[in-house]
Amino acid sequence: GVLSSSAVAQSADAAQLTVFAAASMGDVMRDLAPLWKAQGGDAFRTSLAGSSVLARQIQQGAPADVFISANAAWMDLLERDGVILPDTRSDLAANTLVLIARDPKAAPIAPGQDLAAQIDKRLGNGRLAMALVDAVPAGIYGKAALETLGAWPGLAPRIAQADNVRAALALVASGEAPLGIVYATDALAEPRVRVIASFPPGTHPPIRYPVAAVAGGHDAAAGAFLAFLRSPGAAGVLRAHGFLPAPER
Amino acid sequence: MEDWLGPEEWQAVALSLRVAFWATLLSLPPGIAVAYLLARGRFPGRHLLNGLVHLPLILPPVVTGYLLLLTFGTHGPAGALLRDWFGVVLAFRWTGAVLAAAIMAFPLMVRAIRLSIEAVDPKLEQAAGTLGASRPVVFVTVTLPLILPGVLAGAVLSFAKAMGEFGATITFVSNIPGETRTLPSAIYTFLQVPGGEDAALRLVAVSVGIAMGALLASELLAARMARRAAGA
Amino acid sequence: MEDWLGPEEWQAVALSLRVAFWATLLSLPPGIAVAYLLARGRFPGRHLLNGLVHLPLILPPVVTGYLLLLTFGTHGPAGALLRDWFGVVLAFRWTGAVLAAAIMAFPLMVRAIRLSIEAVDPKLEQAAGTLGASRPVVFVTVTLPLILPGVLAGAVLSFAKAMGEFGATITFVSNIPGETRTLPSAIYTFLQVPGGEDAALRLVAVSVGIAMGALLASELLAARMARRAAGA
Amino acid sequence: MNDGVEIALRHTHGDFRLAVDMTAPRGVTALFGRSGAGKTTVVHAVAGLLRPDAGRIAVNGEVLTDTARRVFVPPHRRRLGYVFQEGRLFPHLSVRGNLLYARRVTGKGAAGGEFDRVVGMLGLGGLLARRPATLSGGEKQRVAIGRALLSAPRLLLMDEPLAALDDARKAEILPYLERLRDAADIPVIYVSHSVAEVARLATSVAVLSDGRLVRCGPVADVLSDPSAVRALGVREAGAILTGRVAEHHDDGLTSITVSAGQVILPRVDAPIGSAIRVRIAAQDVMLAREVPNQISALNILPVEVLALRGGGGPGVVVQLGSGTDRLLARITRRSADALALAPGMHCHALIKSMSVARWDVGQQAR
Amino acid sequence: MNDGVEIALRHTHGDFRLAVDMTAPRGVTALFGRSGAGKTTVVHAVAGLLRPDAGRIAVNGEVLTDTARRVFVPPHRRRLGYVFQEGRLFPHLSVRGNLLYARRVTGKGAAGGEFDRVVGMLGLGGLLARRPATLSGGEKQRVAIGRALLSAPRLLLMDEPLAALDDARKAEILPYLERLRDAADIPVIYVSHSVAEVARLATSVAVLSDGRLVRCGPVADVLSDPSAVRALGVREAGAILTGRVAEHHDDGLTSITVSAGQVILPRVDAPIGSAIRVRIAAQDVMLAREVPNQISALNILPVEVLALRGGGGPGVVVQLGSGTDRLLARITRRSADALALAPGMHCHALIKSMSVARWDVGQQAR
Ligand SMILES: Nc1ncnc2c1ncn2[C@@H]1O[C@H](COP(=O)(O)OP(=O)(O)OP(=O)(O)O)[C@@H](O)[C@H]1O
Ligand SMILES: Nc1ncnc2c1ncn2[C@@H]1O[C@H](COP(=O)(O)OP(=O)(O)OP(=O)(O)O)[C@@H](O)[C@H]1O
Ligand code: MOO
Ligand SMILES: [Mg+2]
Ligand SMILES: [Mg+2]
Repeated sequence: GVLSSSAVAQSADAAQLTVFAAASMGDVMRDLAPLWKAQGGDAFRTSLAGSSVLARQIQQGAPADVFISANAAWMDLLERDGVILPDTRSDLAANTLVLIARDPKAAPIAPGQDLAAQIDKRLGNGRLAMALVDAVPAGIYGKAALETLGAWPGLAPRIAQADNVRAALALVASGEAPLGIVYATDALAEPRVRVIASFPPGTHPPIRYPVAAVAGGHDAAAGAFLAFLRSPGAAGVLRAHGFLPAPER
Repeated sequence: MEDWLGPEEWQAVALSLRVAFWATLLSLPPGIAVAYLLARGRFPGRHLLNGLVHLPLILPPVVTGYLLLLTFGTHGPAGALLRDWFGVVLAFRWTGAVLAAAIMAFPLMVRAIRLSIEAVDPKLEQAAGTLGASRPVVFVTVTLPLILPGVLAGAVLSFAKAMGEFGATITFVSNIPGETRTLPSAIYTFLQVPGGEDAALRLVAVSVGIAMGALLASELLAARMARRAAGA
Repeated sequence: MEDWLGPEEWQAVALSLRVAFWATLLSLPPGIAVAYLLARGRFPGRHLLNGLVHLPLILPPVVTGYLLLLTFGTHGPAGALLRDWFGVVLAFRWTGAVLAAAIMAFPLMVRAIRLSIEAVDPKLEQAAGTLGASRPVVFVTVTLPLILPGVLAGAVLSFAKAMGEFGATITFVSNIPGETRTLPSAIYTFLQVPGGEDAALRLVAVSVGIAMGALLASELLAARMARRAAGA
Repeated sequence: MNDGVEIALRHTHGDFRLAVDMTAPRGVTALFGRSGAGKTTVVHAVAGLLRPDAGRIAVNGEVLTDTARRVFVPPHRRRLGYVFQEGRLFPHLSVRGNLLYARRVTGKGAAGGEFDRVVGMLGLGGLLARRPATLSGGEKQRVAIGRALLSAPRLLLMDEPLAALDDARKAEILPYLERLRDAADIPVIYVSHSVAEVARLATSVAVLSDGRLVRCGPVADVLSDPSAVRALGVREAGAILTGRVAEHHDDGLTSITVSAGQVILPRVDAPIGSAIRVRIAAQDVMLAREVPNQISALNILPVEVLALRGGGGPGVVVQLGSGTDRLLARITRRSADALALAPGMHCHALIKSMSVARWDVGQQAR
Repeated sequence: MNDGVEIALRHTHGDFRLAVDMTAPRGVTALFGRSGAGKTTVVHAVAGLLRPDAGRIAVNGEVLTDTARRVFVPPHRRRLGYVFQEGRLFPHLSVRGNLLYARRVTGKGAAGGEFDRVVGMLGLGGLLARRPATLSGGEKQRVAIGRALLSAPRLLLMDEPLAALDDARKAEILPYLERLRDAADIPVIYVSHSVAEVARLATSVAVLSDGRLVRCGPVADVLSDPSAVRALGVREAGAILTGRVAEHHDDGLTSITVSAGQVILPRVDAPIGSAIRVRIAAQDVMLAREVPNQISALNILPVEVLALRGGGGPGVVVQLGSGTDRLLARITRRSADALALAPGMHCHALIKSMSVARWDVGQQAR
């Protein structure tokens, strides 16, 4: 049974659309599927992994038609290498960076308060959970924000870097770290943590999810899918998961 | 049960079983051969071969996956060769997941079998020689039956590792449902999105259940072999 | 050389060595004990113990890391106990990396040692018994010396795995330069950013070099033990 | 009886059934029997390497195994020396390490002088640094003997210890075992296929056949019983004379006073007056009605025919009374007829002194 | 010479040096020597399990090893049957699987009838389904013998094959080996500690001591040579009489015509007229100047004293001419003096018929 049941998946259906999407887009992609189908689209399949992994695979000839990245740098690289179709590139959504605490009764930090000082104070001896500050986008944005706030030199040695945002979230949720810096979308779904501050947009480069069609893929289908992603229905799904509409470039 | 896991999840279970099965089966013959060479061979490149076999253990899985992607990917030299000559495509196919799992599990399998070969008394092999058996025949009729417990141990380690392998697989063949989304990839997918822990936990349970079943079966089989050898 | 790798990278190398060393060393005694129990024990929970030992192999490393976090973290039951009773803190410390590496490598070590124990002729242990040696003494004076090759094999597998372990480590103790940033974590970091391949490759080379050295040393040591046993 | 080893066993191995009740008294008990008779199984049970289905084993009154009372002393607390049928040397230890193993693990064991003595007797001096893998078959067996002897046991189990050794080496080892038996006064259970080998040592003999005990008793009784001839094998039948050393002659011979007179043997290394035992194989005894002259046999004893027992073959076994001792003679039926042998008849037994093998002479066990 | 096994070896194992040049002709060559003398090393070299430092080994003219010409035929192409000193049964195969191994791997090997015959002789019928782990020591040895016999070898190497067996079993196996030797006409190299065991079989004897060959030659010559007594051990000295079966008597005895007259033995299972060999141990021969009357010894042969050889001890070995044969007698110096034995003297040898052990009687090798 095991062997025959999966004969379905024998090989990539020539006409089937394949979307390579950053892992954090997993939920969104799942909720988009019925919507796309309702519009008359054929079933598509999504490969979810870290943006860097997907980007490298696309570089190496992966059968992707559409790439949704959580990281502009990788999309830039693909664009430079000519692996994606630059004309089809746009930003799908935006996100914000928030400070979360484990303590459910933790007082929110009012927009006027000195964020850096508050973090320093509330952290105490604990660690600040972030994604890898040199490698993973959430960490890179977070580091930029802390630098802007002038808190970086003091906090750098007290940061626990996880390999992705979800792991950073888990560090706070499990009580391992009292505070963490994650995306608003992640904080939204974790009941054990509380958002106590948002980083002002100006403290870090804008958080964008670029999307583009991959060269050599099913151009027509990819184009239709990209259009669908910009449709109000898709925007609604994104919003429901906490993403913000991307400002026009 | 059908309700407990969604169809995509069942697909991942089936795929993982398939991948682990083939990875184990296909790596057995080379695993035995390499183990024999390392245990008994006295050729110059021995230490190099030994190092090579251990590489997947030493490297972070992502690196192994990346190297596989560069070698066996669509543009990789070995990948192109396999495709043009044998019509075998590994990149982004479940066959590639088999390769990744097999490579990651290979050092474990080889070590287990090698230890068993080293424990075989060469005097028995000598005795078989005096009875007219050439070296290959000695291997098949004496050495192999005697190392069966080690081969079984190697196979089970390999299977378990193949069921759990994630880093190299997702890096090499990505995470495509029905094609390369194995159980660990599915678990990862759930863990990456808010609120996916429950679903992940269910898959972990399935994965553990399967592997434990295989483990138990192997233990019982080994016990039976031991009993038979003791003459009961 | 100093120029070839930056100070942070040297730090990662030193840390990885330290972690792999301690992970291997500390898991040897429990590894031998568990292997002995599994090979020779006939107690009811045997299959359960066996399954437990194999869990880190079966589970995706991230899951293992997550479970470690829940158990040995500051708020985990075992973590609190260790801190309050022994003053040992694992969370975010290199000691935690040692634990993660040890746990991930444990099934490999146990299997290797167990296979060796199963190859020891119980008749020799019986003979030692008739000469007045109690079971623990028999173990230390007969079984242990006879399984040294297997223990060595287990240690080397364990060391190699500890050098390569990434998923469980970063999930459990995250990536703190100088404290928990092991070689694989550093490599992973480089691989995440476009153009980081060269730096990653340098670290991979260091990692492979170290592990190959350990491997070669273990092979030579094993060959010497074999020669001594053969009486040369 | 509290002395010696009491053995009562019931055990089943597949088709093989063992049912033995016997006592091995102080001294050496020889365990005989054909291949597969159950000898090793009995010894294993005594050593505690086998838990019998049912049974009781006690050494000098101390219960080691009693299935009814659920007593089972583990092997390492039984304090016994076991020479295994198949060597079982520790491959990772040198010959020295093997020999000193018991001392190392128990802190007890033989003292240094004893070590040198055993090493010398067994000819292991040049091998001490070697590993078992490099030893010849006989060398391995000698190390195994030494290892058991040096464990200062209170019970010695020897399973065909000398099978792989040449006669000259046997002749060196047997007197040592004899001294050990007399000095240390420990029970020894000695499995062998050769009566000649153990007749000198043994105080008792037990004969196993198909897992059952067919004969058991003092060595002189069993060996001089013509009905035991079949159980022991024709070549092995013989009897034991007990006597005392009377005189050592200049030409290398020794006179022994036995109950019926004197016998002369090649030099016996025992002081004058010491009690010794001489085994005389049934096949080495000739009978004559008159004392022959001018013959090379030095030993001629007056005997009385007690019984004749024939088998299917051409031979008969004649049981003879010689003073208070018994002798066996195995001759052809034709000769018996020619001599008209009959119970009650008096005649002469001719024993070639040289046919009394050196190691058939032993100091009598107390 | 192209027949038989030519062996020339130089080899060093640590301190041990082997230097042997000998030929084992067709028939059985007995290899004697004390423990550690190098017997197994020689046999290993013949089997191809040892590559000697230097040497040449040829069987019936076919070179198997020649270090000078870099010839080394691997063991599996040497077509030999090897009974190892330590069994080496395949633990994963049943007794039947072990016995049939050679047939399975070579497609050749003994036919079905032979299988039944070997199984019957070795008493393995009830054990065929068992694994070696459950066999007794002697049972293992019997399986090892059967395995080698059933491999249809052109050369048989037997390293103390009967050491673990009782006399009754030996008496069953030896006639089989004898038939094999005569029917298959293959060279056999037979390592043993017991001259009695192989005197019946052996055509030649080679005696090793410390890695060197000290005696080598036809069995009758070596065994009747008083100077070999020391090399073989005192108890083992003896000579071989050759003769023909003359008559089978009703009382179970058989008359044998030898060059000096007749001897009477327990029934010999050979047709009248067949040539046989009788081993007479030196210790079983008495000398008398007159023919005694009324004595149970049936065999009295006229002999001439050829030589007397004394050692340090109280015994002397007397070499006797008996027709065209030679006999050895081992008696005390005291008796020799009493009888005033001297070369050239004529006297009578008394041989107890029963002391000629059954298995010392063998059909003469061609
Ligand atoms: N690897 C080795 N190193 C040193 N000495 C060795 C080695 N192998 C064998 N020997 C020695 O070579 C000698 C001959 O050994 P071999 O096995 O031929 O003796 P053997 O005549 O068969 O004796 P036995 O009757 O005891 O079996 C022995 O003294 C043995 O100790
Ligand atoms: N596990 C088993 N299953 C079946 N039979 C067994 C088992 N173990 C032993 N036996 C049988 O028990 C019998 C007694 O064995 P044991 O080893 O005591 O014989 P032994 O008298 O020592 O013989 P030997 O002189 O040949 O060593 C043998 O016939 C053997 O085949
Ligand atoms: O080698 Mo891993 O870290 O178990 O995928
Ligand atoms: Mg036995
Ligand atoms: Mg030998």
